[in-house]
Amino acid sequence: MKFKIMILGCLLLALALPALAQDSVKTVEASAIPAISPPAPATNVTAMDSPNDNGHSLTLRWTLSADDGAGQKTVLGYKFLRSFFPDSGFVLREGMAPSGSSEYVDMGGRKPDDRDFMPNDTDYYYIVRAITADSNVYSDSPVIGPVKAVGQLYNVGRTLVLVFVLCFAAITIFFIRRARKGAKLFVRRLAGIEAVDEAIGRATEMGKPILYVLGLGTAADIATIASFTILGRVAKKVAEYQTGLIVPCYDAIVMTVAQETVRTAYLDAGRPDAYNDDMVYYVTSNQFAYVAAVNGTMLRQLPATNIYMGTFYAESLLLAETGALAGSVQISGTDQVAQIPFFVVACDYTLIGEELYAASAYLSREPILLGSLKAQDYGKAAIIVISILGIIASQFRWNWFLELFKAGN
Amino acid sequence: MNIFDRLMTLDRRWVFLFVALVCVITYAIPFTIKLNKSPEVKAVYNFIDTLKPNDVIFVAVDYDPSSLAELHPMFYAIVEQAFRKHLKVIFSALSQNGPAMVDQVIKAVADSVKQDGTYNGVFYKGRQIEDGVDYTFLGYKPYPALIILAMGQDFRIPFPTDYYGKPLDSLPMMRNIRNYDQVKCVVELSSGSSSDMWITYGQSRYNFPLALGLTGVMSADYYPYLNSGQVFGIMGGLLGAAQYEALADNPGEALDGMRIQVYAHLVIIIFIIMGNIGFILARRKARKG
Amino acid sequence: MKRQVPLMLVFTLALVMIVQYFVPNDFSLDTNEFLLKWIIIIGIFAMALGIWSLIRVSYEKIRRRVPGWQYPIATLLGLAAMIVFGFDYGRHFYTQEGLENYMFIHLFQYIIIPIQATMFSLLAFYIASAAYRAFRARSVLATVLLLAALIVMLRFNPYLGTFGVYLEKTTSWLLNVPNLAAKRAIIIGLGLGAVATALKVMLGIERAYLGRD
Amino acid sequence: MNNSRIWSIVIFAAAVLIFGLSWIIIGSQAGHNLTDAFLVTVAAFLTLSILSFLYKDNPYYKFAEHLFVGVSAAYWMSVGFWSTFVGNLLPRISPSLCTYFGVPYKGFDIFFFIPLILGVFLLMRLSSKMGWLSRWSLAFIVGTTAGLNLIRYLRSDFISQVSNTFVPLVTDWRGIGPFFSDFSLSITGQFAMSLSNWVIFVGVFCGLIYFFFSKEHKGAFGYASRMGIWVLMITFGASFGYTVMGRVSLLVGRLTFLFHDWLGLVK
Repeated sequence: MKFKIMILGCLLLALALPALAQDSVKTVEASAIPAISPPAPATNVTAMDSPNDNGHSLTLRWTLSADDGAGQKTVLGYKFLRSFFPDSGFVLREGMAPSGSSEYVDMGGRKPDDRDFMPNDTDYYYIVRAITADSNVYSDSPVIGPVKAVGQLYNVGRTLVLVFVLCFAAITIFFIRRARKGAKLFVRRLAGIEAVDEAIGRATEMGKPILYVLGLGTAADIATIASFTILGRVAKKVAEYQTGLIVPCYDAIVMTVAQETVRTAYLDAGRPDAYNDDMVYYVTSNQFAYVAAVNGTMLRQLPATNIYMGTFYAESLLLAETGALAGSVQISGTDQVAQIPFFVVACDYTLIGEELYAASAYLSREPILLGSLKAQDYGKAAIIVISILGIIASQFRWNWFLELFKAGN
Repeated sequence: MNIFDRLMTLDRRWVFLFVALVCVITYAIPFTIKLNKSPEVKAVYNFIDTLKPNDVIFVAVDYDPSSLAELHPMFYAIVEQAFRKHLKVIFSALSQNGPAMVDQVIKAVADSVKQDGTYNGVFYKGRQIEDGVDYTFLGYKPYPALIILAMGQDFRIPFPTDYYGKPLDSLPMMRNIRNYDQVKCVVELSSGSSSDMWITYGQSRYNFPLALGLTGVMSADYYPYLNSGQVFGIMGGLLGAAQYEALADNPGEALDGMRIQVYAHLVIIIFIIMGNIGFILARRKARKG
Repeated sequence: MKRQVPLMLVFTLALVMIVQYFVPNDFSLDTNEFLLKWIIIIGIFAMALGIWSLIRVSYEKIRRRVPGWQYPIATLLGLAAMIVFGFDYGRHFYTQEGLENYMFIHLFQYIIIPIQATMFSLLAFYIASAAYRAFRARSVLATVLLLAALIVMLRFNPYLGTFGVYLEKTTSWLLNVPNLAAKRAIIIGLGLGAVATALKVMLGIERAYLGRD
Repeated sequence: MNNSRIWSIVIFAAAVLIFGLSWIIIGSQAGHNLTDAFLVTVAAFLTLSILSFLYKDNPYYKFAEHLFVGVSAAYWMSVGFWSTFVGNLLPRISPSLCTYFGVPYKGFDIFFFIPLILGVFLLMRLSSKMGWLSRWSLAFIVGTTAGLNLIRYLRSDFISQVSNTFVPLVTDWRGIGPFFSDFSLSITGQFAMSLSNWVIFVGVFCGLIYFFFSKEHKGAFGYASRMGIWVLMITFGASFGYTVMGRVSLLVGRLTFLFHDWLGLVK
């Protein structure tokens, strides 16, 4: 008997199910968006000037609405209304904070003709609005204010950088002074740079010129500045050996500086008459047009040595392979990490990364420049120590230490 | 000059010639190559393949035209597979430059589905794809995080009308569909931060199955999500796209591209090996002599 | 005057830029903005020097009838055409979209673009020849280089079966782990080198760029 | 007449024939006119001229190269002139020049005279007497950017890279992960994660040791430095191999231009 009732029940249920399903579908159709009751508002709203900036920005904080992620779970996020008066004139701001966030930075333009200009030292009042899926259902917090945006004189978030700058500058100056006093400094061998002297000698024997490529950097790039120094040393040797020098340039300012550098080098070598401005010439500021021209020069003038020092991009391999085809000895160095592999593969000698910066000091053997190398080494040692401390800190969760190194923007 | 020396000091123009020949031949002659399929791509394909007719999937197209080469093929292959299998698809485009591109792809796939076709040995009759019946294109709205959150409540909140201006309620296929709960899975094709948003604001809040199609450089960063189960499949870059095309038996631009890549790589590898054989044998000879 | 003023300029301006970084207020931002704008404007004058150098070198080649003297004529013609079209119709720069000139745009589209793209594509050949020439097991280090490259290049080879899948995983590990470590070491070193060089420039120790009388 | 001269004439004739035919054939097709057929033909000629460099340096390459240099130099000059000189400088110094060039005048600003003067100083290079003035301009540029770069490198390349090495070498043990089952080397499994963290730490450490200049690389120091160069070499090999794919794609782009856009052979 029981069994029969159960079967009957099941049958009934089976029959009813589609109908039930139909029903639920109908409800969806009838009211696409179910009615939402207004959520609880955000509470404990505070507004303050955003720290470490030029003003024109205020930071709002609040405690989540009771219906945000809990309760009815209807809150989608928060929007913000701003006014110059405590009781009227509130305007909805453009941005919003998604649900779950309890902080928002309201930022405006900096200059009077900027879009959404937000003057400093003016009173502002805010309302935080918890919004739901239905744009008509929301709830507002009480008005908060007045609050003023002001610019700061010092960015506390950048203290770490300041400490680094000061320490590093102090170490560098210390070693440079010590070097000036005549302390002996050891510098390890850099194969790429020792090859330069050899290569110039070889060029002289063969009666062929040396091609010096400064890369695509501008005079503003540190790698290009380092390259100028190396160019100076190379040019001086070239002048002494009476070999030819070709310096095609990608950037007009770089050309100007390079001319000055080479002219000085020839002067130092006591052969100012051998210099002429056409040794250092401008080609074009189009990456591949520049490469096309330099490649052509390599195959037509067959330089004994090609030196690539500075900032290089995709053209690194185009240049280095053509140079290899022309049978030139090739020495390279760049600060572009992505291009080092191509130079390593295609050139005879490559200065990897920091070695480029060490090269100028190494070539000159001037104690002052060598002093700064020593400072760089101390910098690396410091980094290694800090890294080990950081690893220990993260292993044992010393969060205060890790926070120190979360660099501000 | 013996053979070893010759292997070692081959004029590089031979290398150029072979690279050029192989690239031109593989470019001009359309043949398909067999690819290894990685499990994370297979997972996406199998998931969609085992869905039943009239199931709904959501395809979020959030890439810019700049990464079109890698992500377009995935988009084509998935949409075609879905339409062939009579699945219904909802599209959204949360990248500003996306909507026109999405519209164009939908139209192109719809055209191709009109013809009969056989995929993996199964014959599919050509059919007319209708807007509002087989697919819905929601279009673009700013603030992706908010849109993803809001769609979890109801698609109609951020998109009361679709891309073409028709109210969602007027579309037959949207009648039973309110939010992610009625969708079998979300496939997110991304070239930027939108994939993070789909994970944090979408998947972890509303718990739907999520698959990612990413550019080659991005894909490695998302494997942890695969392991934690937040994402059930990942297609990375041109290779991922080609694997998907191969799985779907629907060769397109990605497989074409990979065919050239595979053989170009092979030529280079063969030259490297030849050079090394020559080098090692020559050195051995020099030691003996 | 000739020497001291430039060195003082360098020191003062570098110091201003460093201090500027730590001061977030409007005055500091304006200073930064002005200085950077000025550099760009000075750059335009340098451009004139560059073009002058290009014209002079080309002209000299033609005048002295060096071998291949005919080709610089193409340079000068292209230069002249582009300058004329650019300057004549560039007036529309601020009224219409960009440098609206039929010839200017078409010279760009049908000369600059195809040559540029082709030069770039030569890399496909050069990467092959460089690999052939350089990837030899000459030494232990060269072998390491060679093996890493081979693993990565074989990563999607379909003829290796399941072994290919392992190669793919190894590749992604190589790119994510040792690659990250090496790049980090290089970047930290580069950063230190760059900071030291900038300091030397600021202090007037490195001044090859200023020349000498 | 020697052999090479005959050959060059034959090649030249063939080139004229091919590109002439191409112009006429493309131009006569539906949807094309003689102008755009000419332009596509020119682009194809230049493309092939550049590719011919792979065989050897030749007159066609030389022509394309020289033309490219001239056109591109003037292009940058024009764009720079209009966007910077006319766009940024003139609106601040001269109302009459603004009307002439059709840019809105933004009001006189004495600050914009400084770059103008420095720019003119730079041009003084061309005079041998006043050439030293150009150094003031150079000093201005180098000084400003040295300060800027000093900070930039410290901030972006440095502190973030250093703090990113702060990862625990022993991760919380939650099982071995899929390392042995499916050889998952991605940083997911617990074992692989710890291993990877170790490799990163050792790699960075040894890499930095390699870059020590003022200490001789001997003994333990030498071993670490050797290890560092190993890690560097693995990286260089892998990066090289990884780039091949992108470079081949570039070539495919050119093939598409030649076979599809120009010859119309491949769909």
